[in-house]
Amino acid sequence: MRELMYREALREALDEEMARDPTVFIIGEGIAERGGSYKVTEGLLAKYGPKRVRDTPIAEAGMIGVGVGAAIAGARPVVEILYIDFAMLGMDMIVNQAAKFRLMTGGEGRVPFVMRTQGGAGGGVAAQHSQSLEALFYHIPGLRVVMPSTPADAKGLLKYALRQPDPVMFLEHKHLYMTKGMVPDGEHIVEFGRGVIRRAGDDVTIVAWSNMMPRALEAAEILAQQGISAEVIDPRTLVPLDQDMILTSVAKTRRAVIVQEAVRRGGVASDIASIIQEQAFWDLDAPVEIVAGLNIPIPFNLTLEKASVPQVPDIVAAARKSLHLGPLAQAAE
Amino acid sequence: MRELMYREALREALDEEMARDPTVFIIGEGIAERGGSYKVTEGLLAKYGPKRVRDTPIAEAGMIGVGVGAAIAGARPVVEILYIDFAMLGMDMIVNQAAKFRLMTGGEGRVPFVMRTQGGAGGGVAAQHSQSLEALFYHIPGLRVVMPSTPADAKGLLKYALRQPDPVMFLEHKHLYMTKGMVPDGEHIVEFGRGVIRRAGDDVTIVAWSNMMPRALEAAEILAQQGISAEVIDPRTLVPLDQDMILTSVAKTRRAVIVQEAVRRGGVASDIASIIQEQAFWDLDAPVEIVAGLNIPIPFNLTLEKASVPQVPDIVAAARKSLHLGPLAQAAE
Amino acid sequence: MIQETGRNAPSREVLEKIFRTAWKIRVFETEGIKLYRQGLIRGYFHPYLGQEGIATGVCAGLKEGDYIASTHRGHGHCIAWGADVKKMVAELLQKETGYCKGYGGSMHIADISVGNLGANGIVGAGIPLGVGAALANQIRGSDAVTVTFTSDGASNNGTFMESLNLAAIWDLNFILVIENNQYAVSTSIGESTRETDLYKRGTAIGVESHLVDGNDPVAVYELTRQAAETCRKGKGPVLIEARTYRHMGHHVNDPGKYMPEDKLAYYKARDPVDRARAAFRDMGVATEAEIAAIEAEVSKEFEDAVAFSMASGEVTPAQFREFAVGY
Amino acid sequence: MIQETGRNAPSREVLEKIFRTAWKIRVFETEGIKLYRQGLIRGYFHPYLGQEGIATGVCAGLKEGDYIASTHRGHGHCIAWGADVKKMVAELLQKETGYCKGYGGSMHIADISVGNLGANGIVGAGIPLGVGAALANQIRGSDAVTVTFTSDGASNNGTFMESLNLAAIWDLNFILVIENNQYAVSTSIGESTRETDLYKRGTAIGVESHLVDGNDPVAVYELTRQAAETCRKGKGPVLIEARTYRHMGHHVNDPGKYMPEDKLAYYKARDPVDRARAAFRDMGVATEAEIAAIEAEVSKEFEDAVAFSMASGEVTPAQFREFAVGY
Ligand SMILES: Cc1ncc(C[n+]2csc(CCOP(=O)(O)OP(=O)(O)O)c2C)c(N)n1
Ligand SMILES: Cc1ncc(C[n+]2csc(CCOP(=O)(O)OP(=O)(O)O)c2C)c(N)n1
Ligand SMILES: [Mg+2]
Ligand SMILES: [Mg+2]
Repeated sequence: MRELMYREALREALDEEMARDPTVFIIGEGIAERGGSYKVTEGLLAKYGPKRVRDTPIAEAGMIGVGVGAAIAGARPVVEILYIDFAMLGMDMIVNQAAKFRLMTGGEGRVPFVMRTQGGAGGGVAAQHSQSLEALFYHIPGLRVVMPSTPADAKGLLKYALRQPDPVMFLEHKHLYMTKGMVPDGEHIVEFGRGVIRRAGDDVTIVAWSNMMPRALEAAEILAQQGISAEVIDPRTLVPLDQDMILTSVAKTRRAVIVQEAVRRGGVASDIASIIQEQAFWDLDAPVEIVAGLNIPIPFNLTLEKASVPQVPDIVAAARKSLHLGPLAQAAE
Repeated sequence: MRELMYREALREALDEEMARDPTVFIIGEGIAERGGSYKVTEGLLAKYGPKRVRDTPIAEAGMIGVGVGAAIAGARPVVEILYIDFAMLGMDMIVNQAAKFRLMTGGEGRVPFVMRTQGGAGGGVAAQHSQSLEALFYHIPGLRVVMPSTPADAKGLLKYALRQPDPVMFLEHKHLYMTKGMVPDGEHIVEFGRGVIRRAGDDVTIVAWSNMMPRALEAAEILAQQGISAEVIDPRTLVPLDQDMILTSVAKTRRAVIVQEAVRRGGVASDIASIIQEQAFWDLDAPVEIVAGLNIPIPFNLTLEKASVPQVPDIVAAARKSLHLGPLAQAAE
Repeated sequence: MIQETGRNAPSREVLEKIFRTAWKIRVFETEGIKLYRQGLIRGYFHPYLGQEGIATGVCAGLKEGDYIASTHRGHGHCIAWGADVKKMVAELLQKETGYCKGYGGSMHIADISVGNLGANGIVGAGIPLGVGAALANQIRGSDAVTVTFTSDGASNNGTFMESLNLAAIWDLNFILVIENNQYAVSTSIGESTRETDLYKRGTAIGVESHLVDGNDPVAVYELTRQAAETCRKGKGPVLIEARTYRHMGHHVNDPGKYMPEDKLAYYKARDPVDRARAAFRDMGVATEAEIAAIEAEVSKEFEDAVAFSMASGEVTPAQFREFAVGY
Repeated sequence: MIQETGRNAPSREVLEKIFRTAWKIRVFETEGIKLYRQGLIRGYFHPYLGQEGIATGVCAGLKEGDYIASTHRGHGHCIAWGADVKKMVAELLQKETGYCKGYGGSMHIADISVGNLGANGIVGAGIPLGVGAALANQIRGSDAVTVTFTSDGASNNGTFMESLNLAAIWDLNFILVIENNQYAVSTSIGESTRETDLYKRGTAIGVESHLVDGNDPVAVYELTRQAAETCRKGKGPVLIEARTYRHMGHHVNDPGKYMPEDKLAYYKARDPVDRARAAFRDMGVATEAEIAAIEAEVSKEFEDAVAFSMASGEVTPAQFREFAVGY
């Protein structure tokens, strides 16, 4: 085990997979010489050369489409889109081509395509550079949606993604690149569809992913100080989703809080809530609580930016609410 | 009151609004001389001339963007996109421009933009011409999402849309254009955010929209023959959503079934279910049932196409399930 | 400048192939339309009638191991690329023996095993996909060439320039063939752009670009052969605009009233199938009997394909639901 | 062919305006960067330093009632279009007195009331938006001209050709100005396309297209004036490629190491602000005292703007939550 930054873990995954499979290649804006805006691809140009690590013009639709075409033709593209917001320019290629090719060819054609991008609010980059758009991909059958919250998962899931036959939306978070965590030595692979219990507990189940995971853990710590034992689940991949892990936990705790940075309306949290209430209705002692972003684009002003996405006290409050407890008088906040 | 086809009702709305407001104009593929693929715009070129009714090249991103720009500059564009699937080409303009402009300008800028398009499966037009993608727009704050199921609503809602300050995704269904219904004479406007109870009942609430509404009503009829009284609600607009009407009904029936043609995973039905369980948890005697499309793109084969979207018996079965009843031995099906 | 036929005549073998292919497309579309009108084929059916010279000439100019990507009007490309007519008809008839087991239909026939990336329901989408295949081949050190067939309508869509530019900066083995049939449904090319010489767009971004008579399959063949050579020398991509005209409306149910009769007559007088036949006869020194034999063979092949398809079953909803698990 | 300055010198009034504007942008960016380095400005800040000649010349060539749409590097366009520096600084400082009440920031400053459609965080997005404004004006019978400022980077994005083509087929009063500063972040234009004469793309679709020295504000002004006239005669759109170079990296925190020193020196020697000053002095016969007075005024205006902004409040979370209701 070594301590790595999230971005270093991603780089290791790319490096190892490029070494293993000569058809893995990377395209994106400023990813070659400059090493990427978040330095994930630093050093790969020198190691694998300009054929396999190449810069593109500003052409998101084109580069996503080219990635999909290369994947159909049997290569293993990693397309890096600087901000998830810009993936909107390539939605046709994602929704109508990548996601549908397998069905349209009766199962013969596969699209082993990986799109890496990052989302989330932070630093005043404003409405067009701050979105959490996983729900858009989540709704399109045929896509895999991956949202690692730790360096170890970032590495293990990316390596798994590069061995998958289907298109993967690999969604990172701008706040996580510099966070650190232990990463196992040697070949480290994390399969899709298997969540992880980040903290065990009995009173309430908290489901969170990506940058909401550190906040959920902080909230759990505060709740513990208040005598509430929260079980914190990180699904790691949203498609496929580890429903079993969530339902098993809810059967025990009888309460669930889903936390997402994305806006409340029509987010993935709603879908998870709909599954829990459908599958575990008789287990529940309280409505599934959703902690989510406000239904509005992210403002530039930093105070308002913060007000638009879930913070630790919001998670604590929701957990308490699901336990039919009011806010604790000023307590841990 | 006169009986009109859905497409005639839409045409009347456009005609009346173009007569009323000289800044209303329409652009789209084949909408001028040819009158549109579904004949909605027939006759408007002759009446309003080529400045206000114009054909475009195949340039969805461009025409949506141009519509958004014209709206920002104070005109009232109606952009017709032939299939909702093709709107994916213009997602940047919808998500990053139209939906965000108001917030980004601190409320000063408005985008009175209407995009008309149609979705849904039918007739073997296959995976890239059959999607129900309302959930993608539903999740983006700033957009209004309208899904009329009757000619009267098609007219009234489109007229309202053309007086709104915000971008409207006006989503029609390919199966509805030739359906008929009574439309009030004279100025007929339907406000956003107000659902309608299409059939009153006491035992179970069925929420459905667009092309699922006729099926929900058929299901309600069958349920009635089985002694089950279903209340059928058509929200008509998904954003804004008439939560009050749904919650009031559920408080009465204590059961809800949400029906959508879109795929199950991450659809609008999940969000409505999440709202019901959150707001009316203690009212519910059973989990909210969701009847939705399979999580897979729509196949070409007509039998499989049919198998991939909800049919009347599926709705009946879900309603019975919510009443803790098994399927009726062959009964009404 | 329009490329002319016949400086050095192609081999008899090529001429025979060109004729057989053009005729096969003609039969497929003519008979297919009958099946459509009988209600046996559903969904969209965009006939390739009148454009046969392009698919035929282009594919004859490529090699095994090369790739193609196609359009919504894709039957001709598949046939010219050597597709099994049985599996094509079966697909149109929604059968499990079809190329896509009936999941795809006319607009989605593909066959990755032979480098056919597939038809496409989204106008213009085949361009980046084709560039992607070319990129994959460059990366794995293959000298395979990828052709994307595209359309005048697609040339006004953003993906056109965006993707061609990527192919250019990366010197890919990519040939973009615009089938300029001068209409996008009922909208004429002159309404869609001021500059109807579409190949000039390639020139503007430094891509070698040509205009060819799309109704002259031999000229198309020659030009494609040269373009493929250019690519394999590392000097790609190449843009080819092939001027042509449909013989009927946009799809089976479009009467095509907007197509002026004299213009239609002009192009029908330059029928690409007739020209393929004439080239085989004149340059290839083929007898009428040989020609008739090929025509009969092709007709028989289609009849067999229909019989085969009719006898085939469909994927069942239960199988479909199983396929959907984990999707 | 590069347009040359000075056939008929502009009026003194115009020359003064050009100089004042260019200088105002220079001060705004120079001082803004200081505020950024002090941590007072957050998010992205893409300085317009070195490119002042373009916004200055273009806006001087337009009329009241015309429209502009801008880019992520938008401060210069706003200022040249007459924006209130107070409200600009307040916006960058996240204040409720800013153009967007602090909701937008550097990349989203807009002022619809004067036809400024706004900066944009999505490269290339301003092009269809500008075409849309031009369309709105055509429909309401206005002869207003809309200018979209765009960038070399955007020219490789699909929206560029797609939108310009729409403007062309509809003969819109639309001027597309490519600020070709030869880089998209660290990627040079030569890596992004084979044909670095970007104006040729307009020619390829039948649009009147020009190349101009973007560091020569008077030449830019002349050309824009003519282009606007062309538009108002119903002969639009017009494409203008203005060649220029940044004086520093892509954004405040980019050291811009990839920019070769000799090339930077070449462009700095042709500094657009110096040239605006020289033109005012030489062609406009302005004294050093007049020039100094303008410079002092502008500096004062900026200082006042900072003081005003510092004294302003911010929108509160409660107000924000209220704004979000019904969103
Ligand atoms: C992106 C997109 N927009 C619109 C359509 C609907 N559509 C199908 S074919 C067609 C016309 C295509 O014309 P062209 O590209 O010239 O090809 P042709 O039909 O002439 O072969 C249109 C508009 C589509 N399939 N995809
Ligand atoms: C569609 C899109 N892709 C990528 C980016 C990230 N980005 C911001 S500015 C920039 C470079 C822009 O270069 P250019 O278009 O030439 O404008 P310049 O910065 O030189 O003014 C990039 C890649 C973006 N904002 N939008
Ligand atoms: Mg065409
Ligand atoms: Mg640039």
